Amino acid sequence: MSDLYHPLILKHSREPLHFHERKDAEIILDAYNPICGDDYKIYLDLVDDHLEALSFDGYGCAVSKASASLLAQKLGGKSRGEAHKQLQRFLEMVTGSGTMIDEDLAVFAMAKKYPGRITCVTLAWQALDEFLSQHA
Amino acid sequence: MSDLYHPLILKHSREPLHFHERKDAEIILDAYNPICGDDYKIYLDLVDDHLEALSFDGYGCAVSKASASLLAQKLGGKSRGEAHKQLQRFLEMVTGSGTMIDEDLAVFAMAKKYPGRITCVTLAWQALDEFLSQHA
Amino acid sequence: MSENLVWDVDRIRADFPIFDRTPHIYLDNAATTHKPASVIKAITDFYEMHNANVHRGIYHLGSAASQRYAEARSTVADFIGAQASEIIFTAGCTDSINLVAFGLIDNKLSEGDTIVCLASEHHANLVPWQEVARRNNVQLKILHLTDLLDLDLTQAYSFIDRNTKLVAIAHTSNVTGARYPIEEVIAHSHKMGAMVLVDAAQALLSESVNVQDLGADFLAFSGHKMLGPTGCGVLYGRPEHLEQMQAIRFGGDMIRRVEYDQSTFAAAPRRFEAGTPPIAAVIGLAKAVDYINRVGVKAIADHSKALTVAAQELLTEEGFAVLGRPKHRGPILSFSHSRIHPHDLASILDERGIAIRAGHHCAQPFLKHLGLMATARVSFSLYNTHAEIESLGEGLRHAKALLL
Amino acid sequence: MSENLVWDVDRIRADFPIFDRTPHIYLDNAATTHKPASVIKAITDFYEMHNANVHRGIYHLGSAASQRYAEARSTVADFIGAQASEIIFTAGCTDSINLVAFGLIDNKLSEGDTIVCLASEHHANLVPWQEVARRNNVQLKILHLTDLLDLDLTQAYSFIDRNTKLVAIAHTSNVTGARYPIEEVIAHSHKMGAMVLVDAAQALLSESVNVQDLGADFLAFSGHKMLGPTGCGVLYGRPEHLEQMQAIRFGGDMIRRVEYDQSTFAAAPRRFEAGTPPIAAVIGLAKAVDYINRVGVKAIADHSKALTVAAQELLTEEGFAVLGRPKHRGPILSFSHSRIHPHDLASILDERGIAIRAGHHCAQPFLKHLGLMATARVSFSLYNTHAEIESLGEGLRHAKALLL
Ligand SMILES: Cc1ncc(COP(=O)(O)O)c(C=O)c1O
Ligand SMILES: Cc1ncc(COP(=O)(O)O)c(C=O)c1O
Repeated sequence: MSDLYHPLILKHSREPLHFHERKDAEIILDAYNPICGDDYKIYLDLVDDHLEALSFDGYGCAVSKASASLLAQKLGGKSRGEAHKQLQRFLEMVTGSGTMIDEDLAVFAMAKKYPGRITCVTLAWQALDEFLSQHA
Repeated sequence: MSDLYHPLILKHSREPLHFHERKDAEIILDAYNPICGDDYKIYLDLVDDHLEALSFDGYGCAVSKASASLLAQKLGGKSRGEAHKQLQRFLEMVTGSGTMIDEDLAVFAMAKKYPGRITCVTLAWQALDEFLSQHA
Repeated sequence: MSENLVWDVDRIRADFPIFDRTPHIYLDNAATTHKPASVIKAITDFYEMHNANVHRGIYHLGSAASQRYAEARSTVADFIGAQASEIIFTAGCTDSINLVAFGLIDNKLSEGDTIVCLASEHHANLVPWQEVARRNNVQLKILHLTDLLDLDLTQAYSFIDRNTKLVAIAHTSNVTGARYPIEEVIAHSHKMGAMVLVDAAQALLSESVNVQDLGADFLAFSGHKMLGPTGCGVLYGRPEHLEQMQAIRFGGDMIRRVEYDQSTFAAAPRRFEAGTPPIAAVIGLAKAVDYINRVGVKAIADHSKALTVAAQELLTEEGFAVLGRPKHRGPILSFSHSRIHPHDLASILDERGIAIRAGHHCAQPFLKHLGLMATARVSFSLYNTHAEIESLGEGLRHAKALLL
Repeated sequence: MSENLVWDVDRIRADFPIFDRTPHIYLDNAATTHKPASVIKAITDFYEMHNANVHRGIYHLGSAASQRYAEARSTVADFIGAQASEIIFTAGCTDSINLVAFGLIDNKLSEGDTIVCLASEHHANLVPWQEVARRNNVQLKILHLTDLLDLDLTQAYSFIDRNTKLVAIAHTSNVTGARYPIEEVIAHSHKMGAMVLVDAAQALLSESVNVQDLGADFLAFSGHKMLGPTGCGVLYGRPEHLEQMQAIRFGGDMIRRVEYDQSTFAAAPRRFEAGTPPIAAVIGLAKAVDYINRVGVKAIADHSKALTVAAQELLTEEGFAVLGRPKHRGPILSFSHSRIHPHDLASILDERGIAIRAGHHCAQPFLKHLGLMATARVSFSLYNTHAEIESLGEGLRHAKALLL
């Protein structure tokens, strides 16, 4: 068995959640990795300071797709502050030494062993982080 | 004793022959080495196809000065063809495998052991060679 | 070619220390090749015995370094049938192409001129021309490929016309491995009065290249893709072009006479080598050329070709689509699968110690034009084996089992 | 500083294999330094164990190479008190200066602007500015030195004015060894709205340099002059300048998105590193920095300084004229003799195994201005000894006996 390709990741990559285009979304974010070509759009509305109708579509590897799928699942409906806190904790776990309470997200901790794939794990999260940081 | 600083070379560098400026010379050649800054002018007239009133002045090391002095001494008054033949033989000896009949000039054969100084030995000769080749 | 008879791959592999020290299956030779012990030793020897700057030292170490550097130029020149004075050492293939773009073509363009690039060019042979075209307000025309991803000469002949100033074309595509009919393109371009720059980054281990036979105006390549060190590349240029080409980097060693208000510059190739060059890398590159000559370009090419053919069969059998069917191919194959992302494939193979490339191979617009964002790529060199291709097959089957 | 007590030069020398393999007295450290075993080993290890291209590989070797390359950037950044994102790896100091000249200043000049260069600048920090000035039809002003060949601040303050766009100045002159008062020049230049590029090629082993303390806008240097390999250099730039600076080399790795008709480029420092970088050299440079940090810049500087003082005494005693009497001096001395040509001196010393430099030191107009065509130059580093200076003395006496 592969460390990187945990069953949960494989499941989310085969059947991603909230995987659909939404051209009339209030906010559309680019999650693009020029090095590898992975290219997603993230769609959301800000309603009462909450991330509503969070979805994504685009093209990428199993890892980036599963990671975006889990982002949509876990952060959709959250308040801006709460979402930002969660995603920063996620980024810390993947790139640094943090840990994660959410069991599903903790699956991505092994990405640290695959430095070439960290950008796949963080792609969607970083795009949302950038947006939330700029519009805090 | 030094191999490069043969007594003849030292003599010619201390008291170079035909070492004087001649602004009204028919032909004035630049013998300049941009790498080290050695910078001579060679003066001559072409009279009946002979190299007349060959002299030089300028600034350079003992080796380049001695070599220019010997050039002036040995080639002055020679016919163009004869001068060209002699100087090409000299250049061959210094840079390749030729030998020299002229005992004085043969002293420069040891320059081969000092690749960093070959340009000093050939500076004046190459300038004259270039001129004679272009005006053959 | 049978590995056991003429080609003793084990002996070859023994020349490459990395296989001993870090065992792995390396199928990314188009990105960079591994280095034989003789090349590594040349670098070590330089620093341990011969270290000095070039061009300037009267003392023994200094003039010996200059001599080694000059000899390296001759070695590289001989290798491609050029004169030493036609060889410029650069920082790499990218640097070589940029030198032509900004040292020559940028000064030569006028209204109505065009530059022609092949659709599959590496960014290094596309983006500089975009920039030159933009600055001069001329058109950069992209010559698209056939459905087989080969170059259609008839189309090229009508595309390259009297307005074309320069044709920028790869000898061998780093994406598909296509070996393009550059001889014909060069002949036609010259008839039209256009210069041709050949990007030979992927060429020199897959066939013996002779600039005289090719007739190319410029040939650019990198040392690190031909068993040499990183940090140096080569630009060959025809002397009449080099004479006209202007320096784009200014400093020591490229000058003739410097005064405070103006300077004059040295002749080629020196004019284009400002500052201390990558001395050790250049000396290492010459050693790489010696090594290649000793083994023989043809033997290397034949071996790599046999592996490429075997890999192509394997990939097709396993349900992967190999990109393009060009008439001639170097030892490079790109491939894809409708339901497996190349990055995932590369990661899964990596867990089995197999290094392949996945991505856009610095040819974003080409892949996009083909409707792809990335492909997987394998590329072979002299030290690869048929056993490694079998391992690749196992890896592919494992990936399919995992991901499908 | 006493060699026997704090500074064990024999132990230092043992770190430099060249003294074992090719015994000689090396007094041309300003041209290039020798390399410690750890630097050579880092290069060997890279090729023997870690070889791969950077930025692109998903497989283990590839991402490890990228990581090493990134770590090297941090190591070098730390060394000069900068952030990693402010460090651009180039082909060398010359390349670094040219990048600022043509990537930034060339686009910023308008009528009436001036560029100021010190009279003693190396061609690498003079000729690019000449070229930029010529292209933009602005004036390149030369700030001449005092009779002691030092910089006169009062003069500099009136010379650098509100029209000055850029001041190009060496930290330490490679000709005289003068350590110029760049802090004051920078402070004044900033008041006038001018940027300052500091050529630190000769700086990093003679004092600890911190870009924050200095306040320099740009700092350029070469790896090979600070115990590192040939083939790589560094440009530090303040982030706000790097943001405005445009690429001058185009190709892979420096792009963000490439389409056939246009491209967008990556952020600094990546935007300025097109193509495969000199990976092994960069990794070697980081090892050189580690070595320097371990020995200590101050200890190296103190030792070199003591040798410089001793050499200056010796030269004066032997009747040679040492060029300049600047207030502060790095470990470099140029000298001349009315009746001994520097080349002859260098050759005669070479026959005794002593390597010194003779020539114009890539500062032709400066020497010419001083009425000289060439000087002899000695420059010291951590591995030189007082015994070597005694040998130099014997060599000088021998030369005088032969030539006078
Ligand atoms: C003061 C100074 N600036 C610039 C340079 C150029 O460095 P490089 O030749 O490594 O590009 C040198 C070295 O010769 C130097 O001494
Ligand atoms: C076809 C082609 N051209 C140009 C390049 C650029 O070479 P380098 O990165 O060594 O400058 C490459 C290598 O990536 C290539 O494959």
